[in-house]
Amino acid sequence: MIPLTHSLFVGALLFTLGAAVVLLRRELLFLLMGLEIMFNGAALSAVAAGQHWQGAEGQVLAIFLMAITTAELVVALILVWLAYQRFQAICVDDLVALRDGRSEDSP
Amino acid sequence: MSFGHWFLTLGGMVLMLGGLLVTVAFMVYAERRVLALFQDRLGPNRAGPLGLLQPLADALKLLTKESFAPPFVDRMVYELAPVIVPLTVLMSFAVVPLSDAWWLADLNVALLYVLALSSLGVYGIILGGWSSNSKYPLLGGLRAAAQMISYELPMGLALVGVVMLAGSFSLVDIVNAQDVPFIVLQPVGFLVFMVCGVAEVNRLPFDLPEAENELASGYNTEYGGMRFALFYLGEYMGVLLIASLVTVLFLGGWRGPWLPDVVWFALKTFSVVFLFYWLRTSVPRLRYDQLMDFGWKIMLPAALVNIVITAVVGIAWM
Amino acid sequence: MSTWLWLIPGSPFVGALTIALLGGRLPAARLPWFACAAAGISALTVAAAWLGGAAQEPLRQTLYIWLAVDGWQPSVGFTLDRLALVMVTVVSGVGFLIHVYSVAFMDKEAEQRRYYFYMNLFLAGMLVLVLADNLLLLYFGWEMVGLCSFALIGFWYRDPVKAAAGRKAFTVTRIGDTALAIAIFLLFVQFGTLSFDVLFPLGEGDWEGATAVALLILVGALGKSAQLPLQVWLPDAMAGPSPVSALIHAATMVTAGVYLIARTHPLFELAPGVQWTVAAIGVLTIVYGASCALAQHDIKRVLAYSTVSQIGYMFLALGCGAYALALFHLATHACFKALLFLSAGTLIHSAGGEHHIGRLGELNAGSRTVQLCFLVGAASLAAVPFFTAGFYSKDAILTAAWVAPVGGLLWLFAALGALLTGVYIFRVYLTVFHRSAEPLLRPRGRLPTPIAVPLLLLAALSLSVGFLEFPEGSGGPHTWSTWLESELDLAKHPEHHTTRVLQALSALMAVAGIALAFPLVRRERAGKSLPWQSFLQTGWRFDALYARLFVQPYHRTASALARWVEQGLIEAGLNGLTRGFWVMAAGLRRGVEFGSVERGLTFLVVGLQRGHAMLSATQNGLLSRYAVSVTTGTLALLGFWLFWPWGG
Amino acid sequence: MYKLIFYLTAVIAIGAAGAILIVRHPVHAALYLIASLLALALLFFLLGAPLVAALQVILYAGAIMVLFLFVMMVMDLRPASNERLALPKGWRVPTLLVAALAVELAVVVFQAPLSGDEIWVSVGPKAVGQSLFGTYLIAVEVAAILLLAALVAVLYLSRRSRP
Repeated sequence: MIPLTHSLFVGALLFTLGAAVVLLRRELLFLLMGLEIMFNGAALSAVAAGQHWQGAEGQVLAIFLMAITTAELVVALILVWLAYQRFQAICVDDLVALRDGRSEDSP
Repeated sequence: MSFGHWFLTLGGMVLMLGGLLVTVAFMVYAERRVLALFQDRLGPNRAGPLGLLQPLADALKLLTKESFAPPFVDRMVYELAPVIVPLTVLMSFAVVPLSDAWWLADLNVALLYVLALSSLGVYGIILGGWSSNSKYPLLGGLRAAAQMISYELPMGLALVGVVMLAGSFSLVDIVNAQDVPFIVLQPVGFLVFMVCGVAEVNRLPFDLPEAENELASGYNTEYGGMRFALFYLGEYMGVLLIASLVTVLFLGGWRGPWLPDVVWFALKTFSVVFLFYWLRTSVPRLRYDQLMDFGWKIMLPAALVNIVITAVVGIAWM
Repeated sequence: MSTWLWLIPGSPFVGALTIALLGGRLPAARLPWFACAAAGISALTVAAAWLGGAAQEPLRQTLYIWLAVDGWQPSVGFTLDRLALVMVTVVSGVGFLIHVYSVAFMDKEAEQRRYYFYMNLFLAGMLVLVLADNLLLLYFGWEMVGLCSFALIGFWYRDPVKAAAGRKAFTVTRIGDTALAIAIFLLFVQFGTLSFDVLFPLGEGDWEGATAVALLILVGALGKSAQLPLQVWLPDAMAGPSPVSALIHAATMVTAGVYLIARTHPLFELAPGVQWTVAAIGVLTIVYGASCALAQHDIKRVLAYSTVSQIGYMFLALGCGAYALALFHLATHACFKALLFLSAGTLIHSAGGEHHIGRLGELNAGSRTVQLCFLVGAASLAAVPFFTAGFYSKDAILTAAWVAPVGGLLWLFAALGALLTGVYIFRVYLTVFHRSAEPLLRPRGRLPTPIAVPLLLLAALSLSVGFLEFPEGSGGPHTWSTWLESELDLAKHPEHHTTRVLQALSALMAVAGIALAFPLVRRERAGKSLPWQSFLQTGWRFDALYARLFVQPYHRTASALARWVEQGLIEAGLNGLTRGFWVMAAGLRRGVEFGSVERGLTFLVVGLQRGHAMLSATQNGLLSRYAVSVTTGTLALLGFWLFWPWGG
Repeated sequence: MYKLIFYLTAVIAIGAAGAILIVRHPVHAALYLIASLLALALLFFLLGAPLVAALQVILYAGAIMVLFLFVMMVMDLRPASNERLALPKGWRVPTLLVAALAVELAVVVFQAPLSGDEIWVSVGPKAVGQSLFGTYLIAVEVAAILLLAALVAVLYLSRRSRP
């Protein structure tokens, strides 16, 4: 019915959009959402490919992706919350403790 | 798919929608009368014979009220939120089999579909509370979010026992598998599901998101007119949905002797609805921390233990 | 009977879980008895297994398949053959007695719940280890035992020294555990299974990997059993409560290595070199442990070094192919060492926590019963001929060692160890119990029953177990080794008259050792110390050696990296380079006005500065920038794969 | 009809994901994300994977996004008056990168010799379950450990009193 290529393309497009969100937005919550979109693009590709070969493997992979995202997200969310509580930071630009201390003035 | 099939499906949807709206209207009436009975008073009895036209009057009143949105709300979300609750519940009814032959869809993941939609329903409440941009609704929305997450889990787990016994997610298959109603084989599952169901539709004693006397009606404080009516409609349809799910999953659905299938289904469903009324009159509201403790420390372990016992007994049986 | 096999490790395991989860609900006074009951059920099940025919026919039970992946099906299954039966009997029996002893010993202690939780879990882990029918489950028990020993040695973790002792035990045994894990991986890669039943017939073929695997298993066993060179944790492990010391040293953890080698002995027989190494390490450890024990002042450290040395005998037996004798010594050692530890613990307890043998002698706090028990234990340890269990087990090992390659040397070392054993243990006995001066403390009252019963029972066992196996050529019955013959090959013994001579010699050694203890004690009372006192007391300075070999270089490398590479090379080097160029450029500008040179140099300097800025920008702490770098890398890889080679 | 629904849903999924890039308020972004996720669930269903579709709704939309909203509500983020969404400093390189990524992925997808229409086969929950608890059992166990680790981490991070 639908060529596999089209499903894969939708997945790729979602992945790209997610990457764009991650790269272009600076709010922590937006970054997490961008990651979500990327994961989902990957999941769509997996499911589509799985259906192409008419096996359960694609769905299994998608389910594992969900488990991994869930684990990653709960930890990330609590970290966002802690960052907000401690540093009043909602943007990644406010969290620069890793910055090389001796080059504050560099462009 | 043929045109006839489409037509039938569409007709079924319209019938279901109309039927549900009428049923819900009379559920409200019935609740008021039953509550009155419990409290030794009369309840609405003026509009029409025995007050039977009361639902109509209520509906007219709500529809003709001014649709006023406060200026400080987040407009897009504020408009969207009330639609979500009745929408998700309505969609769930698509897979509920009323009788051997009457259902709109028989999915092989029907039970998951119902759970999925019930977990979406909470958005209406959360977003309604948030978009009102006002203190009490926000608190109501927060409570709803936490409550839903806490009670959805045991609710889903309580159903695992049923699925194990029936060997299918399809509601039709589940009813067909109930030579003995599952309430006998899964008493713990039934209890957990029932309690979580009450919590899912925010009915007493779990109505914290809209607790009148602490939060001034909670998430729907800033709503009025038709939008409020939608929330209201959603809540009562939710009660009906949970009742019919309990019927399908634990009480044997349409199955029963002598009477026609649909009558059995209705009888069972409305007995469960009556249970909801009864709960409302007799149980006081929980405190918030009690609610959370109850969900995580009693319901969840009970559901898990139920699964283990079902599995072990099931293996031993086979 | 097979269906109840799971109860042996299961009962203490359930006990531990119950104590951990519901222990708060139990009344505090009941908790110890509950733990005892859990250990007791396990011991009773073992007794039932004896009666139920486990001594004739191995019992098996597979609880469930852990995972089933492509033909690999590691099960949670137990096998109770004769080898396991010996171990299980020792472990559950002695473990149960120690639990009972703990009831009275620990009754004043806070946090008993934690204590009994770990005790029960320890017992469960050891029983799983012994009963496991495959290497994976064995490793599971192995790690469980390691974890619990860490927690129990550091039981009084508020004292930094004791907590450090726990950490040390954990770290050192970890070396062995890692080696064992690698051995298990190798076996799995080679044979695709870890089940003993399948593995060991396969292992009897010709397999060149056997040496490596056997060596790795040996390292694993060395770690757990505290043999040279991984013995350093054991003396420090005395930081734990005395019943823990008894449990770790007598019945359980340290014997795990012996059991492991006995269980995997077909592998060692494929690698004779490694097997001889086992024996060599055994004899070295015997002499090492005995000589160190000679110089200790802390009564529990004497016993700890003595354990090191006694396990050396078991390794010697394993290395000579006398597996049954190793197990025999393991059983007798469990009895008399537990007895010694428990009586030492009682002594320390009634002296108010005093460990120093000299002061213990001055206080003279031990009652008659304790003295008697300690004497029985000491005699058995020193292998006093004819009466004691230690004599029968140790002498058999000595004669068996004679026939091994370079057996004479092995025998010589082992016999020297036997001599020293008598000296050190009777030095302690004489110092502690035989003071002529007026005692400071009068023994008070009777011992509490939970202490007295295990002590007397263990004393009786220490005297009687030996009669299961009479010396070679003595005409007495060889119940033990003939019974184990079906699973473990018989030991070879030298011909008749050599055996006789050897037996006489070793008996003489034991008596001579005891005799030597008298002048030694007299000398010490006169205030003279041994030659090399401090060398021996610090365990041949192994701790200092390891600190110098491993710990200090590690610290030094780390700090050197931080100072030289991070600060010196990267920071100072680059900064200095830039600054140098600046200075040079400025100097040139002032001094020599070569237009092109100056321009060139300025260009270089500015370039360097820009480069520095760009490099710094990669470390600006901005998450988005890092994400950009990651994406760039991904893109480059993807592009490489797509477009390279061109048109491909 | 089937094709129409599929492509319409795909457009919604992509459009909603794109909207996240430009909206200002996190809650609105979350709503768009939910829309995208739901559309994706429908796509899964249309591709013949009903179990993943249901799980997508239950897990992502029903649990994770509720958690998201919960965090946002607790943080009580309000849009800072009517400012235009300013492009962050240094937007050129990332934009370029994203464009390159899109091109490369498109090349990957369309280069693959996978043309031709699919036969529609629904792989039901039973098959997926048997695959999960048969062939991929180890992975399931590992995932369980991962989730446990996440649970422990979150409990640790959210302790009230920290020393």
